[in-house]
Amino acid sequence: MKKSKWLLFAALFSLLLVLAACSGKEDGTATEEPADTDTEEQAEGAEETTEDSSELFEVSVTNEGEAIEGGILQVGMVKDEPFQGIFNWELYEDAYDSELMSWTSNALFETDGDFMLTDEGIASLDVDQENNKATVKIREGVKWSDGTPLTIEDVILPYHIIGHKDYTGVRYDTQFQNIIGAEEYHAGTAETISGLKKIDDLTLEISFKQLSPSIFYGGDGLWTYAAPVHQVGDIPVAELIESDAVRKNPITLGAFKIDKIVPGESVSYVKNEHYWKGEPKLDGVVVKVVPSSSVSVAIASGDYDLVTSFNATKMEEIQDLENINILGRPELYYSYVGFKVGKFDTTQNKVVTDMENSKMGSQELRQAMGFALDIEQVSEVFYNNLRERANSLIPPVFESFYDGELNGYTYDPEKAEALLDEAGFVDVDGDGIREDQNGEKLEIKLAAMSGDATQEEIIAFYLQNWADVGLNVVLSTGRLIEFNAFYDMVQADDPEIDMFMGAWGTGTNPSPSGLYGEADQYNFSRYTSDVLQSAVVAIDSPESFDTDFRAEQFKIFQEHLEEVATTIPMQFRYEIFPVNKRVKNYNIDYADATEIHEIELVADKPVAN
Amino acid sequence: MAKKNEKNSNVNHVNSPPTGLQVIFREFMKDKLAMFSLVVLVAVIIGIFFWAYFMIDQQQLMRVSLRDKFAAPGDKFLLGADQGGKDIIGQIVVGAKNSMLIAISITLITGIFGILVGLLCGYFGGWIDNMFMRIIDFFITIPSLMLIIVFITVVPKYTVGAFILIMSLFLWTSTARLVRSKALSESRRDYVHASKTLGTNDFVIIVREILPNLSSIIIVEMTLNFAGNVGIETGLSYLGFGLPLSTPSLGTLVSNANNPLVLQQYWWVWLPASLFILFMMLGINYVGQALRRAADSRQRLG
Amino acid sequence: MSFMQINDLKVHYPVRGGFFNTVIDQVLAVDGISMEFERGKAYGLVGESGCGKSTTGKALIGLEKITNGSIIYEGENVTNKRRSRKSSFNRDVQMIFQDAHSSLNPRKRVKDIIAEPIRNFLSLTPKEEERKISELLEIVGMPEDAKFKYPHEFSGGQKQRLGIARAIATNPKLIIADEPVSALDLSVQAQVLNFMKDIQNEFGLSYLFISHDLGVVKHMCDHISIMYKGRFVETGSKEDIYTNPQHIYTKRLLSAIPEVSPVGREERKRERIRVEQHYQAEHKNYFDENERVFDLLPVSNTHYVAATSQVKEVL
Amino acid sequence: MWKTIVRRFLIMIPQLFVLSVIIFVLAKFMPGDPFTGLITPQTDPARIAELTEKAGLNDPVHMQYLRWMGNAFQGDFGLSYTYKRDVGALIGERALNTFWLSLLSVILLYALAIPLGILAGRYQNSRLDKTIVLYSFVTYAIPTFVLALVFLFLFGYQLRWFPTSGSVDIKTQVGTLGYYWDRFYHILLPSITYAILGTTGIIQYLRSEIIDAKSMDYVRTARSKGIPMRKVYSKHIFRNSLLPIAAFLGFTITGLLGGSIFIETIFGYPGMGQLFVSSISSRDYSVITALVMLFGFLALLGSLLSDIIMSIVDPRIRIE
Repeated sequence: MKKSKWLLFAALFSLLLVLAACSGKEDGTATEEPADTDTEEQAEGAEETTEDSSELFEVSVTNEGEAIEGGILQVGMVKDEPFQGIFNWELYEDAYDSELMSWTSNALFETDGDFMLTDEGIASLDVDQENNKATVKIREGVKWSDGTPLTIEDVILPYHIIGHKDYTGVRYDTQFQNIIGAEEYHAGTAETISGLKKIDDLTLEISFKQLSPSIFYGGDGLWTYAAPVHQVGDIPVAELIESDAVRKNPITLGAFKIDKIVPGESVSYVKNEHYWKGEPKLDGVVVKVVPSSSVSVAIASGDYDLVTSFNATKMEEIQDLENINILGRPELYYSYVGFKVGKFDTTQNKVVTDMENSKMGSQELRQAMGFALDIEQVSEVFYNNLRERANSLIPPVFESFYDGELNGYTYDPEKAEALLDEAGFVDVDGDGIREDQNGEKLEIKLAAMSGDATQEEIIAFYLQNWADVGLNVVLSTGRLIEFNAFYDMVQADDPEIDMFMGAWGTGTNPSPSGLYGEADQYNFSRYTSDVLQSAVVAIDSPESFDTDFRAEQFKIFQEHLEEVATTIPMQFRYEIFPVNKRVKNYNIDYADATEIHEIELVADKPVAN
Repeated sequence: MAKKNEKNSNVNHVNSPPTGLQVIFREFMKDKLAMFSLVVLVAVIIGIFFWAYFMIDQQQLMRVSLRDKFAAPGDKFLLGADQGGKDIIGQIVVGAKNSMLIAISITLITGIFGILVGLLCGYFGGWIDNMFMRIIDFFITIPSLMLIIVFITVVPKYTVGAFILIMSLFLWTSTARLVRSKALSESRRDYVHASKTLGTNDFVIIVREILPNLSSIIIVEMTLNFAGNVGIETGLSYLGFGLPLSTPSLGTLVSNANNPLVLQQYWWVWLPASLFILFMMLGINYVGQALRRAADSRQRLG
Repeated sequence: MSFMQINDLKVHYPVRGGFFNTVIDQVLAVDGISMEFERGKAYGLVGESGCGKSTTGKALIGLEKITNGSIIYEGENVTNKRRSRKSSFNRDVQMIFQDAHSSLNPRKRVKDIIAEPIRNFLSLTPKEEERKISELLEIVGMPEDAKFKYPHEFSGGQKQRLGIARAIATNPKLIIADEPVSALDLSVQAQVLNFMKDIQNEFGLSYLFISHDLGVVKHMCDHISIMYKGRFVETGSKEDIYTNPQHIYTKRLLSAIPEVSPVGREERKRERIRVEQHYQAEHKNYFDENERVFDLLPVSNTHYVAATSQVKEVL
Repeated sequence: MWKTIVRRFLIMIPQLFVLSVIIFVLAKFMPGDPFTGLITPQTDPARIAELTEKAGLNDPVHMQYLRWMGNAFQGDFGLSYTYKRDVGALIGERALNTFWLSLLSVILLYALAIPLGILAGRYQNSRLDKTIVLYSFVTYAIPTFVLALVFLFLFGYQLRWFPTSGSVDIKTQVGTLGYYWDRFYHILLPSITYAILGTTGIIQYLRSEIIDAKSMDYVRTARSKGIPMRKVYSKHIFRNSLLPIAAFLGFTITGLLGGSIFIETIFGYPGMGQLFVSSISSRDYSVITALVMLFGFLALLGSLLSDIIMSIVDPRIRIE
């Protein structure tokens, strides 16, 4: 009688074992390898690479082989939910839609390595700083994907969409209001935006209230995309977001155009024969959403030529694959730990710093907490050095403004302890935990965002780091806080929070305004000072059209915050792109990214591992 | 005379209540597998609690040691380590202890409340019954998993206690329904009528007369609830709504399987915990099945 | 002088239905009956199943809610007050159930079962209680060691004895016996009945004997009421009913008593047919257009029958 | 019968009403709102405040509730904050996906559970019975997501027998046979997973039904008349035991809806369960509330359906 039972168990067991065995040849040895495997080695698998010794990763790859005629590029987009599918630059909200649109693109400008607008694209920009005017001029002969010529009306239309009173997106903001007449138009008192002046069929002149260097990054209210008047011009703004022109068949300017959409799951593109730079070499592209849990296996199986939004913590799962090259580039991102040293006064709409009465008011305490963090080990073990200890609040990608000479808070527990001792945080009652300067118990409440299992381990590790130097840090609310709740609490200066761990994606304009100014709600640590405020203001002032001046101000900003340590940078990160060996040429360098119409394939199917 | 009485009462004791412990005992003696399950279960539970309380320093156990990330089973870690370099076997023991304590708490809370409501409704009927039945109907039809998830995101301070309360809020209804229907049929029996006519007050009737007659069905229900409650935390952990990080639990260990690398290569992180749950549930179910047979004469083996 | 009167007792159940589950009708389980009880007498309540006789018993003892009418016990109105423990009514009226088996909690020892009323109504020390239980067991003829047994270890007759022991524990005045022997074998029936008669004499008990068995009732009761559809069709002394039945329903009932002896079988069959014909013919004089039984009219000072006044004239 | 059904529907109204209040208030208590997710250094806090105000999220909760109810009565569940689409249309699309998945799951589930339950009951205490009971216990004990993951990796990725995410391949043409086949192909693995895991209740129930039935008088009578056992099973026991299984349909539907949260998340299938999980994290109130209401309604419908089927197949049972 028992026999059958054991048979069933045996079957179950063998199923699990088969599964485990399927996984890989190096089963069991994987963990014994030194954890600091030199990740550069993987990239050398590529036959020919462009060398850049300062980077961990290659930014481009060229695979040998005869390019095939046409072909369909298979792209996997890592995402655990369906995409939203708002294919309109004025209305979209998340990065995934923007990524899907990047294949079709309506961008007027191209950018250089510093993310400044160039004149290489469809349009060119001419800024008249004296008169606060900018002139946008488009090339002649550029056509929409349906063959209709691009006109300056198509450039003007987006302003009237964003400025419209029925517009529900986030882009009608203070920057947009910098355009003269935008507010009147939004209020409904004007038919059009008076600051927009059509010079001729190819030229637009825009008048601003004030200009700053941001305009060269597409800021100050300048809009860098076109919208097809002949398709969306007649659709009321309120109905635009649900219209087919946005959801199903947008007319575009890019190398490819949308052919079919399975809502939320995949988009297939075909080449745009009217593309102004010439007909693309591929026949088309298919982008599919891949769940994060299965993406590594899908890559190994050769399901995709290119994978985007690949999480660096999964690096280990793909680093030994032989059917791909892994490209990487620094991201426009930094994570940080912030200390609450004040409150936001909503009546006066400004930050009120109060070092005296804040638990985290001691500069030594803050600095010591920075030195106590072994971020280096976390970067190495969990991120395979795809993240690195950040020394500054400006990512190094912004070469002109990044201050590479800053030391940052490298791991140094002795120094941390010394600082604490010096500042009077000593263990009075002998329980191994330091009391504050007055000998009172010190419990520091840290708010941290929830994430995957790795995130939990990391936070636990950091708490441990602090405990090792005698600081009692506990989690606010007793657990990691879910994203929405986190920002809700941090922004509301919740008393449960003494310090918090956040991250910012900087966008292409590294200006600290909005995050560190005295009127900024997102200045979460609530720290401001004369030095800081003047630097923040100066960075976006007209004087800063002088890049040296601007860089100087950035330096002041970075150094000041390093010293007061109200916001300590934690990590910069790399984004990585697994690229199948079928792709002939691919480059992700910000300055010199592959023109997508030139991508070629060397085989009929992606290479499987 | 006195001696004789004593002897008699002893003799009688052996063949006393027909649906009591002895039937259960007899049932277990007949079903070797259930007996085996019961012995193993009891041994494992005692062992786990003993081990967890006397041999493991939880703070030490949960200390992250990055260099030991995914250490394979071997000398240092008998069953390997997870991605924080924490010993798996220790986590299974403490996790099992936590999961069981949670399951027991939920089972007891829902059991007591459900029995109370069920008895009151079944015995008194009328508007009490009507009111609770509407509430129970309501709970049965609502998508409870969804509401549990919403609840968990709402609670400001998420602790084990909060978790137990939220779960209990949604899980008492089935016990209440079962007890109600049984209490209803019991309270229509003449011995209850007799008690009423003999002037016994209602609450005494409920506790002394009806409750003992529902004991076997309640034992079965609680056993199966316990099995169900062990599993419930696992699923929530997977969805990311499980217990706080500092509390090791079987669910957290199992939900590591979500990571394909762990699923395939670092089987020791999730498989032992999964098998532990599997065997524990099997044991409980076999025990529960024997109990159920004991309670239902038609299916009895002996 | 009667110690207890029942006046125009009614027990109605609402029938729910319709769209909003409202009360659309009433089931008239007991529809206006009156009785009086005297010390030491046995009263019989006879009728077919579903006629409301059990409901009457339950209403008297407080297991059914009385819709209308009153119960006066020792001059005190105790209607629907059964469960308030103050009145002596609780103690003085007890019940014996039809199904002895189900009336004994299977989870309790005999000792505890019998002790229940003692603990509720009499404040005795444990020692006294012990003695009382032994006494009661002796009265009902059960061995001393039964105390420690569970109900399932006894036969049906023994269980009913235990039920009786429990009912008499508080020295009640009235015991309502709802078909006390119908679940028992014939031989045991006689035993139990005789035993009940014995203790009636011994303790001066009154019985309300509810049964569908006319023979049993005849054996036990001094005064008999015949019930039909929740109402009395006829009530009177044993002699009144058995020797001088007036109501056509009573007559039909009596003619239906089975007789074991084959002698006169044909005769009895003819008699039954005659009664049946009479029943059909006289129907309208005994039931109104709604099939409701008429109010009782006196035939003699002990004997009442439910009929139209015309019939009474004839009588 | 019709009257009862209509009445049941009327009873649903207060139930749904209470549910709507609960879920609405709870949703509002969740920290953060749909615009929290838009925060980047580039977004303007003033604009976010303006949008929040415009969306009426600063109004008192009861005002918001009344407005929402008012619109809901007109069939307008608002706009999804995340997808910027009419919630009705959005859920409709996903509900259809979930419907097909559920339908196939139920079919497979019953196809698997009924024979197993019957066999176990018929050969009670045999080796076969014990194996089936063990199977039902094991599947009960395995967490849904573990088996789903194992299947996904084994059959989806290692053996490549099944597609691993999505509802249909974009290459197929809508309306062609290939398209429908592809949709079927996409739900096959998730359905099988669900069917394997969901059988416990039905097997156990059917098994004890049949064991009970074997001792019933009508079966004894049939056997004593000399009808062969096989016929007794097919003509008597089977039919009488199978009918109450209908009662499980309601529970199965409720169970499926709960299970869809796991299955759809793992298999990357865009259905309602997955929509719910993602709406929770993006605080998409209008979707959360509408989904909970819909699930509640479906569960009520499921139990009503069970009752109706029960009363049709078994005239003794009248729905009250």
